[in-house]
Amino acid sequence: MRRIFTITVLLMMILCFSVYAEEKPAETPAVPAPSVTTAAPAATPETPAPLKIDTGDTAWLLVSSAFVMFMSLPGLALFYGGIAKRKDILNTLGMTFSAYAIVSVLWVVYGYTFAFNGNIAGLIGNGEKIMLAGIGINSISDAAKTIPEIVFVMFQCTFAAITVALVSGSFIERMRFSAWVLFSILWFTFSYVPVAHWVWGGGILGAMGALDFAGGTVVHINAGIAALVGCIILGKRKEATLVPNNLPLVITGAGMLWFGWFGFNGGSALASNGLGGMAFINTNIAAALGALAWMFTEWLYSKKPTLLGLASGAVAGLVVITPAAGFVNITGATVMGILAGIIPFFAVAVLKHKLKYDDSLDVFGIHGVGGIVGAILTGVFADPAINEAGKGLLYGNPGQLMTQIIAVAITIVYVAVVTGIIFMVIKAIVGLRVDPEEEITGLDESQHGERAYN
Amino acid sequence: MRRIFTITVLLMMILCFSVYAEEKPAETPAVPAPSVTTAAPAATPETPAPLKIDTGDTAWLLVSSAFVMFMSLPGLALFYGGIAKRKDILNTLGMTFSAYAIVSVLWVVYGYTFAFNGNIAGLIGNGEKIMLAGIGINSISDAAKTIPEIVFVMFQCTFAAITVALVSGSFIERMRFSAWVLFSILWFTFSYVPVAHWVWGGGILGAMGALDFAGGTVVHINAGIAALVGCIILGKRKEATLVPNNLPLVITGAGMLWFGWFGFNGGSALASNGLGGMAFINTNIAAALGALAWMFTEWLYSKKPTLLGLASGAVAGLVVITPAAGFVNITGATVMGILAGIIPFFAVAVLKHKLKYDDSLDVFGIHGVGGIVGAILTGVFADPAINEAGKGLLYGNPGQLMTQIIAVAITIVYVAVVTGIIFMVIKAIVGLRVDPEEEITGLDESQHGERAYN
Amino acid sequence: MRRIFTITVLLMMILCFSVYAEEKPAETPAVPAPSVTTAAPAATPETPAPLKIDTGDTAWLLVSSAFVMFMSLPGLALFYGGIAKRKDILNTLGMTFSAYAIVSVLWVVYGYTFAFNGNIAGLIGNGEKIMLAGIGINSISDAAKTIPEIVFVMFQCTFAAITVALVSGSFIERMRFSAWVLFSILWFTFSYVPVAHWVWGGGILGAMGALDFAGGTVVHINAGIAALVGCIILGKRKEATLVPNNLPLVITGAGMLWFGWFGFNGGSALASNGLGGMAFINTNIAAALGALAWMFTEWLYSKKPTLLGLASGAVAGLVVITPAAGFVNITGATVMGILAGIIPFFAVAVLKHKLKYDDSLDVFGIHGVGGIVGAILTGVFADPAINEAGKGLLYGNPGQLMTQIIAVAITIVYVAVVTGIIFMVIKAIVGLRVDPEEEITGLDESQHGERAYN
Amino acid sequence: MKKIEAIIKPFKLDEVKDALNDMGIKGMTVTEVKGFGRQKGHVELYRGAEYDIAFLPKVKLEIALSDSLVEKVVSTIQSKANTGKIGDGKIFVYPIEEVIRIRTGEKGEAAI
Amino acid sequence: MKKIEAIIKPFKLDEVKDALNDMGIKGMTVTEVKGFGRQKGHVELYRGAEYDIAFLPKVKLEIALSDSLVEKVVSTIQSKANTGKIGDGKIFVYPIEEVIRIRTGEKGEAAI
Amino acid sequence: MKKIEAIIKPFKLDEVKDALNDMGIKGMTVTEVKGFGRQKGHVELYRGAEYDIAFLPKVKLEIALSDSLVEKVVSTIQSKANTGKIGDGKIFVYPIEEVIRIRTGEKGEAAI
Ligand SMILES: Nc1ncnc2c1ncn2[C@@H]1O[C@H](COP(=O)(O)OP(=O)(O)O)[C@@H](O)[C@H]1O
Ligand SMILES: Nc1ncnc2c1ncn2[C@@H]1O[C@H](COP(=O)(O)OP(=O)(O)O)[C@@H](O)[C@H]1O
Ligand SMILES: Nc1ncnc2c1ncn2[C@@H]1O[C@H](COP(=O)(O)OP(=O)(O)O)[C@@H](O)[C@H]1O
Repeated sequence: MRRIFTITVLLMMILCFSVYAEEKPAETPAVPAPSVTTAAPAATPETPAPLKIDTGDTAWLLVSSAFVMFMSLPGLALFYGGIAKRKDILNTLGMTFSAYAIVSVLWVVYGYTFAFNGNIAGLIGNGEKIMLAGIGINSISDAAKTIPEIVFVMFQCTFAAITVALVSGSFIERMRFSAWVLFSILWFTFSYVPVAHWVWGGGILGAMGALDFAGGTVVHINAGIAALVGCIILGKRKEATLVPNNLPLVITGAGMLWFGWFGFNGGSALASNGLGGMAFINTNIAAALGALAWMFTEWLYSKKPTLLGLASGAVAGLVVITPAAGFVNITGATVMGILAGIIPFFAVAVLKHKLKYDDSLDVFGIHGVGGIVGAILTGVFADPAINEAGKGLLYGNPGQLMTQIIAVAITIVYVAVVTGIIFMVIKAIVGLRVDPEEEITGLDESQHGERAYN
Repeated sequence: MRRIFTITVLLMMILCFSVYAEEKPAETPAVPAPSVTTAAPAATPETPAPLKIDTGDTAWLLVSSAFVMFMSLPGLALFYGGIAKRKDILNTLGMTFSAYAIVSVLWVVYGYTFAFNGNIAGLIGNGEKIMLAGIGINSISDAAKTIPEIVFVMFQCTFAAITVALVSGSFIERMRFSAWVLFSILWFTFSYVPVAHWVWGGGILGAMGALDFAGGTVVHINAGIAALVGCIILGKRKEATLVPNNLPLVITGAGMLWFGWFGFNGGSALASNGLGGMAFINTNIAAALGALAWMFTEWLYSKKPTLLGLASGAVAGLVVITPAAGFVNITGATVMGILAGIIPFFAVAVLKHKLKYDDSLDVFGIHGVGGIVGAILTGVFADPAINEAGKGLLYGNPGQLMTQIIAVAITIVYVAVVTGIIFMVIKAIVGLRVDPEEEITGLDESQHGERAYN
Repeated sequence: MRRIFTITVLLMMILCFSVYAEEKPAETPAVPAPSVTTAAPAATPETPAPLKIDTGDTAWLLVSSAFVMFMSLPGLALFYGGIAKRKDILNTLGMTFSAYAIVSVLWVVYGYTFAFNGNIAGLIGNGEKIMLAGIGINSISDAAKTIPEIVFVMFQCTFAAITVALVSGSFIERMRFSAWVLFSILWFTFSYVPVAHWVWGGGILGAMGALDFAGGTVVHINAGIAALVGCIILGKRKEATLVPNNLPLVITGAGMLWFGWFGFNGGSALASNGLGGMAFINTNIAAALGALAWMFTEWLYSKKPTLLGLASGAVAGLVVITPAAGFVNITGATVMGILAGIIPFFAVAVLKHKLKYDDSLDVFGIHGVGGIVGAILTGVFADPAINEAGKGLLYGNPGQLMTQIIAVAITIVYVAVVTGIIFMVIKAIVGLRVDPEEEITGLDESQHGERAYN
Repeated sequence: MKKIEAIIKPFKLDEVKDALNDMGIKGMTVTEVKGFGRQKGHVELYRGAEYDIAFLPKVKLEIALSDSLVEKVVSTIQSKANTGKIGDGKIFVYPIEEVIRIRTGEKGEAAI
Repeated sequence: MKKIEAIIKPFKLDEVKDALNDMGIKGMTVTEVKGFGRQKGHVELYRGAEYDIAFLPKVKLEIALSDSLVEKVVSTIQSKANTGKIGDGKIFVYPIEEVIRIRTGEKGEAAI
Repeated sequence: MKKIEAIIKPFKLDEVKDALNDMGIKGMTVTEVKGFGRQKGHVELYRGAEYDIAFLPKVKLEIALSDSLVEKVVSTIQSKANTGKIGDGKIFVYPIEEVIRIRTGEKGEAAI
């Protein structure tokens, strides 16, 4: 009861604040333009200035927003839920579901404005657009010059939501549901929003030239490191085994993620053009090669090609290509896809067991490691013929590689520290883990009073 | 056998009629323009007259049509099927599947023309475009000035289909399959088509200024009232309990509904623009808040936050925002979303048990009650800054609220009467319920000779 | 081990070759334009020459590519996997998954260029664009004049992938996984690529005027004949029965196929216009009537309307309308849809048992027979008012029907021979079937070491 | 002590359980089984081909109890599970040599 | 009367059932079980980590019958379920004290 | 020979199996069952309405063994499956008249 109360009060406060904010007249139409480094605007040089809404670009971004939403629900939910144990699948689904819902609200209330509006010392946006104050149906943001700002808000919302949901995979089968709800709120606020601002919202990492087309750093490293730190603090499960309760649902979820990722990466061109197409096909080939490389590695290393391996490799390929999708050419994507099926495989099959942390669904091994590999290789393969905003080592710019490494390092340190603190706070308020008996009986019964299959 | 015969004859007649109709030369290119009240045209003031197809708007409407189709199959089918009992899941899936198929045919044959073409006494359209006579690939309807009419026909088709499918949730686990097939045909014809005409096709409700952006009245009240009346006439199930056989499928279905609803509401702008974007983000936040509000209400009221609750709340939020999505601002959507998680919860958890009707999947509690709440609140929150076509109580127009209430009331009375009559007719022709023993053994075996899981 | 080695070497060779090819400077920007017979360009006469990227058309094709990908994963995977036996579902999913991944790679490496670039003796394209050499983000192909070529490459990639995956349904529950991997590579190379070139890439069948809007011949006849020949060579299963392990997943898959098919057929207009809309609505009504006609046929013929029947009929309707979607009017689509629910039903329920081949999931009965019916009826119903590129028997052009029949015949003969040879080669290298005991225990355990449900 | 084993129709389970509970039977164990007997199975039709489903879903109840209760329990089950239609099932009575309650180690009738 | 309980490999079920049916056995009850014995389970590999699946799927057949039939039924099952490979399973014979047919209340051999 | 039948809590299965294995028990058969007893079931709440789930998931172990082993096996199961909480389950001992190994046709103790 105390828990519910705490949570409710928190949410209420946020909502009151936001309604208050909305009352203020939107007297600042001319928002200081954030100097985004996303490739998109640079990539459509034919449309220089007029800031006119293009229906084709808008259509693609509307669709991309829906696609990325679909990645969370039901995509990621099924991918994670299917791998969970039979007695914990609902709780696993519930973590993604609740995270998507919570972030959807908070993004509109204060996330967007602090991530994308204005720039205070390179560290965070300002609060002018709390509750989307001042954004009308014809507003256009400098970050995306041919689509309504409201569409850009929505598109970015889905990125924030899935990032939080991704983290959950590492905590399942032991974390209290109330602790997860609190985590979603706090981690979104103190980890996602700042990092998104740093890379895409005009903050320090973007300013220093770090390339991140669709979220290698903002989404995957961010989530992967939080997953690692969190699962270490949480501690091991009583039964730290991976026994997928429903592999067909895992494959379904993986297919949905792949599908949605076309919006994730393709939509990050912020326009319906050749760059979007390039990001799209790079995404497809990297996922395909990630799946095949993982499958063959497994076939050699552990004798059989598993379906879980195919699915895991595809996701790893998608993760690795994310920061690079709109920067590299097809050869770059090919190499990155193959590595995506090999490096995360060993992170998961060997490294994890050596280091003995219990990352239930390998969020760190796939998203953390994959995100780091992707971010660094973007600095190697970025081809200015694809996108003039990015020029990597292979095209004569070794500095880009350095920049990438520094940006990755800063993100890792920040996220690790923030996640650690957040876990301490949650532990103090509602506690982190369910009772051992509840854990053995399964979280579906203890946390939700339901059973998955009847 | 007699049943099958009846059904076949009915369908044959419809088809013959339609083919006959097609023979007629399409001599009336200048169709009297229905004066639609949907917001879209008004919302894109930059495109005044030329009736030119815009590829971006067309792309968005093609996609939206696909999205709304996806809401029925597999979305709604899974949402409903997963909550049904293990022995009745296939029949439940089959009701949605058959409804979608039947309506897809009838809409083209006569539904579109009677709903959207012409206007006889404000009550019904005319038969000029039976079997889409006269609609070429370059035709444009006045109802949607920047997209091919054929795309508008398709988009509206998916709305008609899902409305019929929605009703089925109230009848499952006891209704004969042949009765359902008949119901789909009759109820589509005598309830959906007229109400769609009244609100969107130039009929009385639209003319009196009732606002319904994407179908609060046409879809949800319509379906919800039919569900209530129908389940009362059908009578209680032998085992009137709700024991979801597969909650992961329920979550999957809910996620698909949420995803598809972006096309449902966002596409109802009939253009790829800021209004579509506004409807999109309003949809997302209302669904998110519906889910969270239902979850917290349940957490307080019955101790545990269930997954079925999260999913039900999300759907309730989607229902409530439907009539308002392109009229209200984000604050309006926020309030509506929260109420969507609370009012339908009590309708379902308290009211239903008090009134003792057996609405198997709470179609009335969620769609009926949610639709009414949404329609009325649209009259409160409609913000002319979002859409000049709608101005609610809060913006100084109390008359709008009255109009909404009257439109809701007329719809309720009409649908209730028509549904009652249709049930009497079906009872006379094929009978309504399966035998009690078949009901206990499950409808999958008796109606379809199949089992869901082997 | 030997098997893995063979496969790895094969893939490596392909990749090396491709990287080598990429090194060559892209000195041939002016590619000889293939004279495609796809209807699209002809259908948008307003856009004659300028070869300018249209954002709306691009958006629709990006989305369509994603939709067709979704048809494979998870769509077809679930449709097939759900019908498979409980002990073979993962292997069935894995065949689709691996085929999609393999073809995604090979298409980029050499498939696209040999299918669509240049024309050697009407039989095959040339190798100029191996590894997409010379295709930049602003390149435009003559085959699709308003979208980036890279998007056209991606769109066509998804067609190639699903065609290979379709074949697998005939081989499940007995084929070695390594044999399937080899089959995917070889059959894609020697059957899909040439046939695609003949029909769409400027080759002989297109040149002689054969109509195939979205792949009746290229996709469905191609896959259906390969399925028939293959399953005869493979031989019968030990337990040649059809006991769907999870019908809700079958319905889910069917719904996803239907949804994705809007991109398959609608996207084949290669533009976001009325023709795309026409193809879309034709697709919907044919699927709906296929489902209903199959259901009623079954209801009369074998007493009960099954869910598997509804789903099978819908797929049959989709198959039959595929070559015709952008050529016929709504009456044509209506007739074709009804026949789609009847002819394949008898192919599957009667013919198969008479001829005693063991086509596990009726790929020949549905895709082969349906594709042939569709291709031929396109020659009957093609209406020049819909698309001036096609004029059928009913509109005074009996020659078109002849052309269709000849094109079908050529394809059947070619595919049958090539598939036969490929099977002989595979048999020699890795063997075709698993051991009898492995077959009885299930392929999930023997081929992948996994179980679907735990 | 005896063990009573009853094979009944699944939809009768709740009724039987409640009746036994009312007469003071404190425990039982239930298993989902498939039955083959005089009652014929049904036919499933997939794509026009018939499959005989020979086995029908049944529920097996197992109750350990003292000898004195056997008759009463048998007659209760028999009356409650009875529908008069073929396939109602059987009741079997077996001897048990020993019963132990795991929690306490109690033996014999005290353990039931 | 006796009860014969046979643990067999699942894919042998149909063959055994048909053979028993042919020799006039009118009823039986079947349960899906998991067996642990000399036959080793298999290893499943998820993300590079091995999981021993110790238990193998088996099917349990239960047949109540008169004493005179026991021998014939046992030998039929033994010959039909036999593959010669480890893990073929066991047959157990138990005493039954009473059998009642729920539908009619018949007792003893008449009830089988 | 005897048959020991133990109804235990599912999460204790591995522990009990390993202990029996260690003491040389070479085979057993396991069935998923639902138990009804002193331990109360739980309540599930769907859309505000309560559903009593009376039956709890349990696991049934069946072990055929020679008379001499009975005592040791019973006490091993009892100690390993014990949590001290209500619902730990029961152990039943039954007589077996005959055991046959299907693969070899061996009978009696040799077949176990
Ligand atoms: N000899 C038997 N041994 C074990 N179980 C039996 C036997 N005969 C019947 N049964 C079980 O009892 C169920 C009902 O038997 P059946 O012959 O169909 O009807 P009835 O009990 O009305 O005669 C069967 O489905 C089967 O589970
Ligand atoms: N002592 C036993 N008690 C009960 N069931 C047993 C026993 N021993 C074996 N079984 C059952 O018989 C099956 C086959 O036994 P196993 O030892 O693997 O092979 P085999 O019967 O060929 O010697 C096991 O999987 C188990 O279900
Ligand atoms: N008389 C009985 N006959 C058969 N099984 C029983 C009986 N009593 C209990 N059981 C089984 O034992 C399990 C545990 O019994 P319960 O009364 O809940 O706790 P305890 O064994 O601790 O007294 C039950 O769930 C049921 O499966």
